[in-house]
This record gives sequence, C-alpha cells and structure tokens, in this order.
Amino acid sequence: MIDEQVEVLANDEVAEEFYMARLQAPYIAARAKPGQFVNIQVSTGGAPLLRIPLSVCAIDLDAGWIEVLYENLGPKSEVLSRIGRGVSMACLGPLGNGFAPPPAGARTCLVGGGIGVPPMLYWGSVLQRQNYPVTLLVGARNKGKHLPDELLAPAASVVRRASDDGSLGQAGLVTDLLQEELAGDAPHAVYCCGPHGMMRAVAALCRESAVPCQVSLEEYMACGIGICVGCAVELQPDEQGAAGSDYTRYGRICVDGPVFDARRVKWED
Amino acid sequence: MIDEQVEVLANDEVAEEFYMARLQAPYIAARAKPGQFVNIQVSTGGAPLLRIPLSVCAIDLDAGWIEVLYENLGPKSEVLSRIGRGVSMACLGPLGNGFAPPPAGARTCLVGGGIGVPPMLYWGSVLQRQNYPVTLLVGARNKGKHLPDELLAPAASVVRRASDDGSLGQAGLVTDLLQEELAGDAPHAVYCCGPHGMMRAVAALCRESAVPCQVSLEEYMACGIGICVGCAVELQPDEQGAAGSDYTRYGRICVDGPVFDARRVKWED
Amino acid sequence: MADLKVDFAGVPLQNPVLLASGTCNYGQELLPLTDFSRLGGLVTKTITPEPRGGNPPQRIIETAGGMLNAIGLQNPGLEDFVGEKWAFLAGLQTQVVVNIAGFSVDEFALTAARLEELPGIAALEVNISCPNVEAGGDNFATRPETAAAVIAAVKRNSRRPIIAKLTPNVTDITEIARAVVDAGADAVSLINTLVGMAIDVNSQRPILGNITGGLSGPAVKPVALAMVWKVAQAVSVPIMGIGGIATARDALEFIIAGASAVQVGTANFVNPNAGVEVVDGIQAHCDEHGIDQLASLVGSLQT
Amino acid sequence: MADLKVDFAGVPLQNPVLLASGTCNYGQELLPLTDFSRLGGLVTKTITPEPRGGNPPQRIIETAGGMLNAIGLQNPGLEDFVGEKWAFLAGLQTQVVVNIAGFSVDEFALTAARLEELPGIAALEVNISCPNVEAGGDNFATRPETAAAVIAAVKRNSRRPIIAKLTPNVTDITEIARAVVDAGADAVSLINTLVGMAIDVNSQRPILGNITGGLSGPAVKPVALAMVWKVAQAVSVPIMGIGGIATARDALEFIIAGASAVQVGTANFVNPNAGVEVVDGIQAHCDEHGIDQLASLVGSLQT
Ligand SMILES: Cc1cc2nc3c(=O)[nH]c(=O)nc-3n(C[C@H](O)[C@H](O)[C@H](O)COP(=O)(O)OP(=O)(O)OC[C@H]3O[C@@H](n4cnc5c(N)ncnc54)[C@H](O)[C@@H]3O)c2cc1C
Ligand SMILES: Cc1cc2nc3c(=O)[nH]c(=O)nc-3n(C[C@H](O)[C@H](O)[C@H](O)COP(=O)(O)OP(=O)(O)OC[C@H]3O[C@@H](n4cnc5c(N)ncnc54)[C@H](O)[C@@H]3O)c2cc1C
Ligand SMILES: Cc1cc2nc3c(=O)[nH]c(=O)nc-3n(C[C@H](O)[C@H](O)[C@H](O)COP(=O)(O)O)c2cc1C
Ligand SMILES: Cc1cc2nc3c(=O)[nH]c(=O)nc-3n(C[C@H](O)[C@H](O)[C@H](O)COP(=O)(O)O)c2cc1C
Ligand code: FES
Ligand code: FES
Repeated sequence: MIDEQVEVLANDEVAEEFYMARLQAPYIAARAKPGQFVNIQVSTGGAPLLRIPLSVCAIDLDAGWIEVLYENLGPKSEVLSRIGRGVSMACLGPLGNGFAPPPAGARTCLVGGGIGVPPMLYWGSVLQRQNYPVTLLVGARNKGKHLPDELLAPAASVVRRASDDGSLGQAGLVTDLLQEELAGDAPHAVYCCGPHGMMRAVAALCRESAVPCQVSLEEYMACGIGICVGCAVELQPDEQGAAGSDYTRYGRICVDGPVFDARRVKWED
Repeated sequence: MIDEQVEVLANDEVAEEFYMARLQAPYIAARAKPGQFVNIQVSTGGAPLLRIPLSVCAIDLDAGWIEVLYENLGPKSEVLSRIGRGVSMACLGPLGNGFAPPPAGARTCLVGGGIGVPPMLYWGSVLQRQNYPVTLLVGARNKGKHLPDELLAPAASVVRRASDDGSLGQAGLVTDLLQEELAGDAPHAVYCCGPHGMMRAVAALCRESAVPCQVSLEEYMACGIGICVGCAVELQPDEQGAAGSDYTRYGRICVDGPVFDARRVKWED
Repeated sequence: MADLKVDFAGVPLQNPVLLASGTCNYGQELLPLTDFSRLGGLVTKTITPEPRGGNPPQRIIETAGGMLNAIGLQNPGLEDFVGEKWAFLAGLQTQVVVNIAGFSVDEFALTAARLEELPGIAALEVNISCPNVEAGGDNFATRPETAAAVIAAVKRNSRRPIIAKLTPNVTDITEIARAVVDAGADAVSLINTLVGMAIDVNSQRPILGNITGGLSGPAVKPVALAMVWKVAQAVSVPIMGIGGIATARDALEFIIAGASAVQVGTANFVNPNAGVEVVDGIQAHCDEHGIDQLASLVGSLQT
Repeated sequence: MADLKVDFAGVPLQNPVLLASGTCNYGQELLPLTDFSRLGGLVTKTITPEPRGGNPPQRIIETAGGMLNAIGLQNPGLEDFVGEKWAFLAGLQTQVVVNIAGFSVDEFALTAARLEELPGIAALEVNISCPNVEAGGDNFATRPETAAAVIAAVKRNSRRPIIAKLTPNVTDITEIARAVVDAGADAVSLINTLVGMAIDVNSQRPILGNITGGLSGPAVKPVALAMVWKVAQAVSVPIMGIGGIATARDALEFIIAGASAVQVGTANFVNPNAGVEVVDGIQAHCDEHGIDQLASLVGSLQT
C-alpha cells in the first residue's frame, strides 16, 4: 500500500451520472485484488477535505492502470467527475482485504446494486478467467442507472438485471432475482455489494438457503487505513473475539473489510 | 451594479504569474468606469469562500466583454488562474467609484506598481482617447513581473519602467521616476495604484510638489458592496465629516473608494 | 405550496429567513441586489448609543470554510440611526429587527428606551455577545448574571419582543439561555461568532488589527447547530438559529434542531441574494416532501 | 540548517511535530506510509482502563473545512495496551506520548500507575476533554475543580511529565489551564474538538450515531490558535498546539502564538505523511528566514 500519485487517463460518463475514471497507477495496478479499494484525494484546496473511497473496478497490469466507476451523488464525486485527463491526484491503495475465493469449480453468483456494482465487475472478470461459472445480478433504480452491456459482459457468463420501475430487465428488486437463483440450481457462493438494506436482504436469503455469502460493506470513511476508527460495523457477538472485550464489538470496514462473511455482521437495525 | 453571470472567453498568462481574463459581461462592460472593480466568485465549492476583487483593466463595449489582469499570489487568484474558457462565474460589478477626471488639457501621470497596474491601463486608454497627454510609470520587482509593451502602449504616450533589480527599465523604485517627472515639466494630475508603501510615498511627493493626486486603495475585502464594513481606511481628521462623530473615522474602500484624493487618507501607520 | 409563515415571539414572519446583524448593514447597499419583500426580515448592524469608528484594519481574513472579522461595531450611533437610517428601513416591505449594544447595562437600557419612539420596529435583538470590542472576546453573554442584568434592563424599557443574542464562547450555553429567559427575554438568537485568530508567519504579527476576531461562515455551522439543539431542549422561547447558513439545507438543519427562524450572515458577502435563495430552497423542500406547514418542522429532530 | 530541537517539559523532541491522539491509532497502520523517525513524536489513541467498543455508526461526517467525529474512545483497554500495543510502539524511533482517560478520578490514577511499569513512555497526555463519551460533550475539562482533581491524582501516581489535554468548549480556557498547572501539570495541550452536530434533513435524524460529535480540521484552526495565544499568556508551562494543523505555515502560527510543540490530527486522514511534510516545511521556513533555533520563534508574536 502506498500513496501513489496517479494521472487521469480518462474520465467519462458511462451511464446516467455514472463515471468511469482510468488512472495511471502502476503500483496499485500490480497489487490490487478484487474487493480492494483506493482512497483518492480529489481536491488539494481543502474542499472537499476528505478523500473519496472507491472500489477498484478493473486493472490493466501491463499498461499499469486501474479503473474506478463512481456515481456523482455528492461533493467528492462531483469534484472528481469534473477532473480532466492529465490531472494528477494522490491515490492511496490498494486498501482493505478482498473477496475470499470460492471452492474449486463452484457456481458463483455476484449481486450488485447501484454503486455496489464496480467491485463485482473486477471480481467477476477474475473468476471467469479462473473458469468459475459466474452469474451477475444487477439492480438499479431505472434503465438510465444501469451500466451498459459492454461493461458487464466481461464479468459474467449470465447477466440478469432488475429495475425498480421495470424500465430494464425484470421489474422489482435484485433480491427477487437472487431468490430465483437460490430456488433453482443454487449457486455455491454469493458475493454482494450494494445499499445496506439490499445486503442485509441478500445475507438473509443466503443464510436461509445455507449458501456462503460475502458482502462488501460501506460506511462513511475518513482515512481508509485504520487510523481514524470511523468506519465501524457491528459484528455478531461470537465474532467479536476475546470474551469480555468490548473493543472488538465494532470492526473497521477499511482494514477488517470491506469484504466480510455475511454471517459475521450484526445486521439488525 | 448587478451580480452578472459571466463567461470566461480567455484566461492567459501575460507575464510571470500575471494572467489576463476576458469575461463576457455585457451589463458591466456597458457601465464600468476606470477605477471601478468587480468581485468575482471563483469557486462555488466553498474554498475559497470569499470572492476576489479585481479592477477593470479594459472593456469592449460592442463585444460586451471586460478584462481583468491579476497576479497569482494566493488561493483565490490561483483558482481563478486555473479556470478555462467557457466556464461561468458570478461577477458583481461595477463596484466603487472611479477616477475623477483631470482639468481640461492637463498633463497626467499614471503610476502603477505590481498588481496596481490594471486600473491604470483602463484609465490611461480613456484619458488618451480624450486627448489628455498621459505618461505611465510602471514599477515591478524584475523584468519577468513587467507587463509586455503591447499591453501598456494603448494606455500612454510615454511609458517608463523601473525594476528593483534593474532588469528592465531604470534600476530602482517607480517613485524615482515620479520624482524626475515632478522635477521637470510637472504633471497637473497624478493617479496611482500599487502597494501601500508606494502609494504613501507617491502621495507625499505629490503633496510636496502641490500636484493633485488620486490613489486607488486596497484592503482585504469580503463583500465589495459596503455591507461588511471590513475594508476600512483611516481618513484625515478633517475629512471625517461631522465633528464629534467617530463613525466616519474609517471610510469603506469598496463604496467610498477605491479611489481617494490622496490628501483625504491618513497615511501614518 | 407549503406555508412558510412563522410567529416569532409575536412577530409575524412571512418566512423564517432573516439577514443577520452586521452582514447587511442598514439595508441600503443591498437594495439593488436582493428583494427584501421576499425575506422574513433583516437585522440591522449593531447600534450603540454613541457613534463608533471601529477597529483599525486589517479587519477581515478568510480562513478554512469561514472568515474572521474584527469590525469593532463601527456604527453611526443611536441618534443618527433614529434620524437617518430608520427612514430607509421603515420603508422596506419586510420585518426589521434592530440590534443594539452598549458598554454598560445603562447604555443598553437607554438605547432600548429611545427606540420605543420609532414605530414599526419588529423586535430588538440585544447583542450581548460581540467578541470584537476588546481583544480576547469577553462580553456580557459569557456570564449568566451579566447577561440577565442587560436583558432585564432592556425589558423594563421596551414593550417590543426582546431577542437576546448569545455567544458560543461559553462552557454551557443553556445556562446563559435560561438566565436571559428568566430575565424576560422573549426569544434567543445564536450564535454570534467564535473567538479566533490568524497570524502572519513572516512578520510574526497578528493579521487582524484587533489581534483576535470572530469566526463565522460554514466552518462554524456544526457548532452553532449543536448549540441550537441544546438550547431548544433547555428553554421554551423561540430560537433564531444563526451560524454558517448558506443554503436551504443548512437552514432546514437549524429548523429541525429547534430554531423557529434563521439568519443568513457571512453568506451575504459571497452571494448578496443568498437570503432569497434560502427561502426558495425551503419552499421547494417542503413542497417536495409534502410538508404543509413549515412550523411543523421546528424541533422535529428524531433522536 | 536551523535547529528544530525542543525540550518539551523535559522530553527532548528532535522537532516540534507530533501526531495527535486518535488520528494515528497506535502507530502500526502508518508504518508503511510515513517515517516515524522524522517526527518529533506520536500520541497514542486514548487508553481507558477497560476496553471500549465506542459509539454506534455513523461516526464521521465531513463539514465545511473540517469533520465531525464521534468515535467514542474505542480502544483495547489498559491491559491489552500494556501487553500488545506497547511492544510495537516501544520499537519506534520517535517519542511516544501515551494518552489516557477514565470515567472517574480513580480510573485516571490507576491507569497512570499501571503505565509506570512501561519504560520508554515519553509523557502522559491526560485526555480530560473527550466530547464523545456522552451526547452534548460534557467532560472533566469543563470545570477547573474536576480538571484539577484528575491531574493531581495522575501526578501523584506518575513520575512522567504530565500533559493535560484541554477542551475548547469553555468560557475561559485560561482558568482551566491555570487550574491544571496548579494541580501539577507539566504542560498543557489544546485544543481537543469543538462540540458540533449535523442533521440529515430528509430523515430528520442526526447524522452521527452519538447525535453530537467533535469538530476538527482546518475549520477550527482560528479558534485553537486564539486559545493557545491566550493560554501562553496565562501559564508558564509549555504548550502543545493542536487544531487544524495541516501545513508548516499552520504549525508556525501556533509556535509564534506560544506553542513549544504541535500536533497534526485530522490532516493525517487526508495525507498520511502530513506530519513529516510539516517538519520539512518548518525546516525550510527557518532556513529561508535565517532562524537558527526554532525555539526562538516560540511565543514571538508581536502585538
Ligand atoms: C470501501 C468503499 C468502496 C466504495 N466504492 C465505490 C465505488 O466503487 N463507486 C462508487 O460510486 N461509490 C463507492 N463507494 C461510496 C463512495 O465512497 C461514496 O458514495 C462517496 O464517498 C460519496 O462522497 P460524496 O462527497 O460524493 O457524497 P456525500 O455527500 O458524502 O454522500 C452521498 C451519499 O453517500 C454516502 N456516503 C458518503 N461518503 C461515504 C463513504 N465514504 N462511504 C459510504 N457512504 C458514503 C452519504 O451518506 C450519502 O448518502 C465506496 C465506499 C466505500 C467505503
Ligand atoms: C478594489 C481592489 C481591486 C483590486 N484589483 C486587483 C487587480 O486588478 N489585479 C490583481 O492582481 N489584484 C487586485 N486586487 C488585489 C486582489 O484582490 C488580491 O490580491 C486577491 O484578493 C488575493 O487573493 P488570493 O486568495 O489570491 O491571495 P491571498 O492569500 O488572500 O492574499 C495574497 C496577498 O494579497 C493580500 N490580499 C488578499 N486579499 C486582498 C484583498 N481583497 N484586497 C487587498 N489585498 C488582499 C493579502 O494580504 C496577501 O498579502 C485588488 C484588490 C482590491 C481591494
Ligand atoms: C463582518 C461581520 C460583522 C458582524 N457584525 C455584527 C454586529 O454588528 N452585531 C451582531 O450582533 N453580530 C454581528 N455579526 C455576527 C453575525 O450576525 C452572526 O451572528 C455570525 O456571523 C454567525 O453567522 P454566519 O456564520 O452566518 O455569518 C457579524 C458578523 C460578521 C461576519
Ligand atoms: C477521529 C478522531 C479521533 C480522535 N480521538 C481522540 C482521542 O482518542 N483522544 C484525544 O485526546 N483526542 C482525540 N481526538 C482529538 C485530536 O487529537 C485533536 O485534539 C483534534 O482533532 C484537533 O486537531 P485536528 O484539527 O488537527 O484534528 C480525535 C480526533 C479525531 C478527528
Ligand atoms: S476509514 Fe479510518 S479507520 Fe476506517
Ligand atoms: S468589502 Fe465589505 S464593506 Fe467593503
């Protein structure tokens, strides 16, 4: 992990308010595993003050770049969306753990919602290269918020979509699609990233079906490297380590995650 | 005076860390007098928070643009220097008073130092058009900080330069040049804008020679329109208005100036 | 269209947005740049019994997300205000709150009494909290006894609603709020500025002529909001929320925390039409969220 | 090359820049990203006698020029610190100040006593000023008596230099500073965070799980600087300046105002090498300005 000075090679809108930035980042590209993220300083002028954490969405080892895919929904992502080619930024990474590999030959199912899709794209493409069968379920509010086919295709052999308003794919939630998958030829491993409520629902479905599930969690972050203790997630009591120690009640998502076995997380709330 | 949404038509470096921005600003262009200024919001993201006050340096009434000439020396000017063509900004103006015209046929001498030169260029070009003889004295640290001839030429029939290190024009201070002018065929009116110390010296020289002198003052500004009462300049006691009223001890540079008769200003400090 | 009307301590406001004292002077300068008739009101720059020249420059410096000022209550004095400034203010189609200060309890009391003669003043805001009249920022509002003494004296001399303007530079602002309410304040406004400072590292001198100044702007919003929330739980008079408000969202945070009205201060320097834009944004928010009466949002924070 | 050495209450520092408590955890995570041997030192995250889980999320939110945090002193507790964390810290080529807190005077005293057993601790910083253990931010440092009681008890139980960490959420910080110095503090550090708050206007809920949090970062620098300046005039012990320091210029402002050393806090989250860059910048400033001894700048403000 280093704080790499990276150059913006491209930064384009790929869906409604979704941007893909390609960053020349040879150090990070050589090391980033699926599920890991970077923490990017989008402004040196003091506003926004904090960095923006973004999952690695793709890498090119030879060319030495990484891609991040992000939605413009607040000050940090807005500033980033206006940064042009050639600009340099500080980019800390790769950060966090990554997805744990499935057992050999396992049928895998990747579930992504909204800004949770990017890590799935990198993970799916790696799984495919390792000859795992991959089904990708993608949920979004509407057609405009769905990423184009060419971005999803490399990540899965089967891509299924759901939208809240039915404007693309099945009408309804991505968890409806997962329920169908679990009811049929159930996957051996589920990987999920998306809004908290969606991840909770996915975790519950997988638990019912006794399918292992890993979730990539999000929480507001300052440092991304474990020093602020801000990105807390409450863990199940039996996962909290040494009995009687309250210290391990909350995990730090940035260093203990962002990927957690769904059963370790205390979902209630 | 309005808060005009202006578009950047050009923004280029014209000397070492000096930039000239041309702004499409038909309302302001139609009204701005020499010595007036504008207050520009260079960022809507909150940093820098306050606007930057800049003198009007040139206008094109027909094309509806104004030009401002500024040195990159801190957060606000730095952000402005990085703004490209086509960007829109809020620009409040025209603000303040302006230079009071000299008596008919007067020989005029304009004295500018550093970032005080811009208002002199506009004033000189107007005086020339009205057939006043204009001598422009310009001081700068060194050659790199001197503006190119083509920018100064339209503002005066005679341009004389001084630099601290002698790298362009006479070695020494611009006040040396003024002393020579006053000693010879003395001007009938002096107009001056530059660092505080320089303006104080110019005011003193003119007072000794009994030549009327107007100075365009600067002070740190928030609003530029008289509502913050931040841009205070202490006035001579007999210029402070109603006897016994302390209220008028300080003038507001943004609305009572920026141009003051040099004799009204209390220079001691 | 949501109804934005507020009754603030008996003063009917068409909407809850006022311009803060010292950030709109006495109104004149803003006339070409904003529409006063769209605002809930404005609060005049502080008036003291005698004219004041204020502090030597430099009076202002920008800081991260905010600014320091040390104006030092430059103002034309009570008689000039009554004779001149008021004529203009009285003609505005908005509520005018007059902000007053003095250097002794008597000065506050005399000023309030004299202003009784001017019909049309909506309320008095009593500035017991200016940090810029002496370096370091001490003032009446830092102790419950002195704060209460001023408010009681003003109250005796005025039939108008009295709004006590509080300082954030205290250990427990609820203690001061309770003291002024007990002394008769009809409302409180908070916060005035936080004491702050900036130094020129090359000259090794303070940047401000007064050494210290008052910090305002977006930087102080979180502090102001926490204080409004605490005071809302401590007193039952209406609260005027002030501190870093630049957008409708900022204003709504204060209203949800317990402010019945808000004041826009430093933001006026950045955008002289900020107040009206805050009004428009509040209207839009209420309409989008199906809020019929803005008043129902006041103090609605769910903790 | 200017000499940046400082004697801070008996602790020799190679330069005046430390990392602030709670912004570098217990050092490990920063090892790949900064060079501790270039720093004056680091201050550990607060240790309490018992392990603490801290507050429920959301614990952090960015604000204009700063951030709010409500971590709630999540820490492994005294025994785990002594047993595990210290082994790593003891190996660092820099001064390590251990920051301690408790929920009673006895807890502070016991913690200090237990830490006597660890050789190599440079000093204890006594956090009497955490605003995040209960909503609203009350703590020991808001009253001179409670502040003094804690410091006196710690002092009795420790031979190390004792640095009392003060809160800015008080009417007169010099009163608290004098009280802790009278109680035996060898130095003071200030400021801890300002109590602040943020609200989600759509859900009408506080953004932080603890309702209020502590404001830090560049936004608070002017407030911190004014307090350091005032305390420097009130006490004669060394001062550790803290609050919004991100650049060498910021650090120099504090030093000129009277701080013998400074701590870099929130800036570490933005740039994990910020501390070392501040050191380099101070060195460059001194060299450019012909300052031989940094110590000569301490308290050099000309007013
Ligand atoms: C490990 C990790 C990986 C992420 N990967 C991606 C990604 O690949 N693509 C992407 O678009 N987004 C990703 N996010 C979320 C992204 O960091 C936030 O949306 C972003 O910080 C928003 O900042 P903002 O200033 O643009 O908006 P803000 O106004 O700060 O926030 C907009 C919304 O996002 C929430 N939010 C803000 N910051 C964070 C944060 N740091 N973590 C979680 N939620 C936040 C806010 O509560 C709010 O609802 C990731 C977050 C984490 C923690
Ligand atoms: C009426 C008026 C007209 C001006 N016209 C021009 C112009 O045409 N061209 C030009 O380059 N500059 C002009 N200035 C000065 C310019 O506004 C400042 O240099 C600018 O605000 C600096 O801001 P900054 O953030 O870039 O630098 P800062 O870091 O804020 O300041 C850099 C230096 O400039 C001083 N300064 C900062 N702000 C102001 C201010 N508002 N007024 C005076 N001094 C300030 C600071 O004390 C410091 O020494 C004018 C100022 C005024 C008041
Ligand atoms: C330049 C300036 C001058 C001020 N003058 C006064 C004043 O005369 N009387 C007063 O009560 N408050 C005064 N204030 C304080 C504001 O009314 C307000 O309480 C404070 O600035 C916080 O709000 P803001 O962050 O929106 O500016 C002044 C503030 C500024 C910035
Ligand atoms: C996330 C976070 C956690 C903190 N934790 C502690 C702590 O455990 N103990 C303590 O004494 N101060 C703690 N502080 C306060 C800092 O040490 C420092 O006093 C304050 O943040 C102001 O400095 P800054 O603006 O440079 O961050 C914490 C600050 C932050 C931002
Ligand atoms: S973001 Fe700072 S500890 Fe995780
Ligand atoms: S800049 Fe605000 S009164 Fe002049």
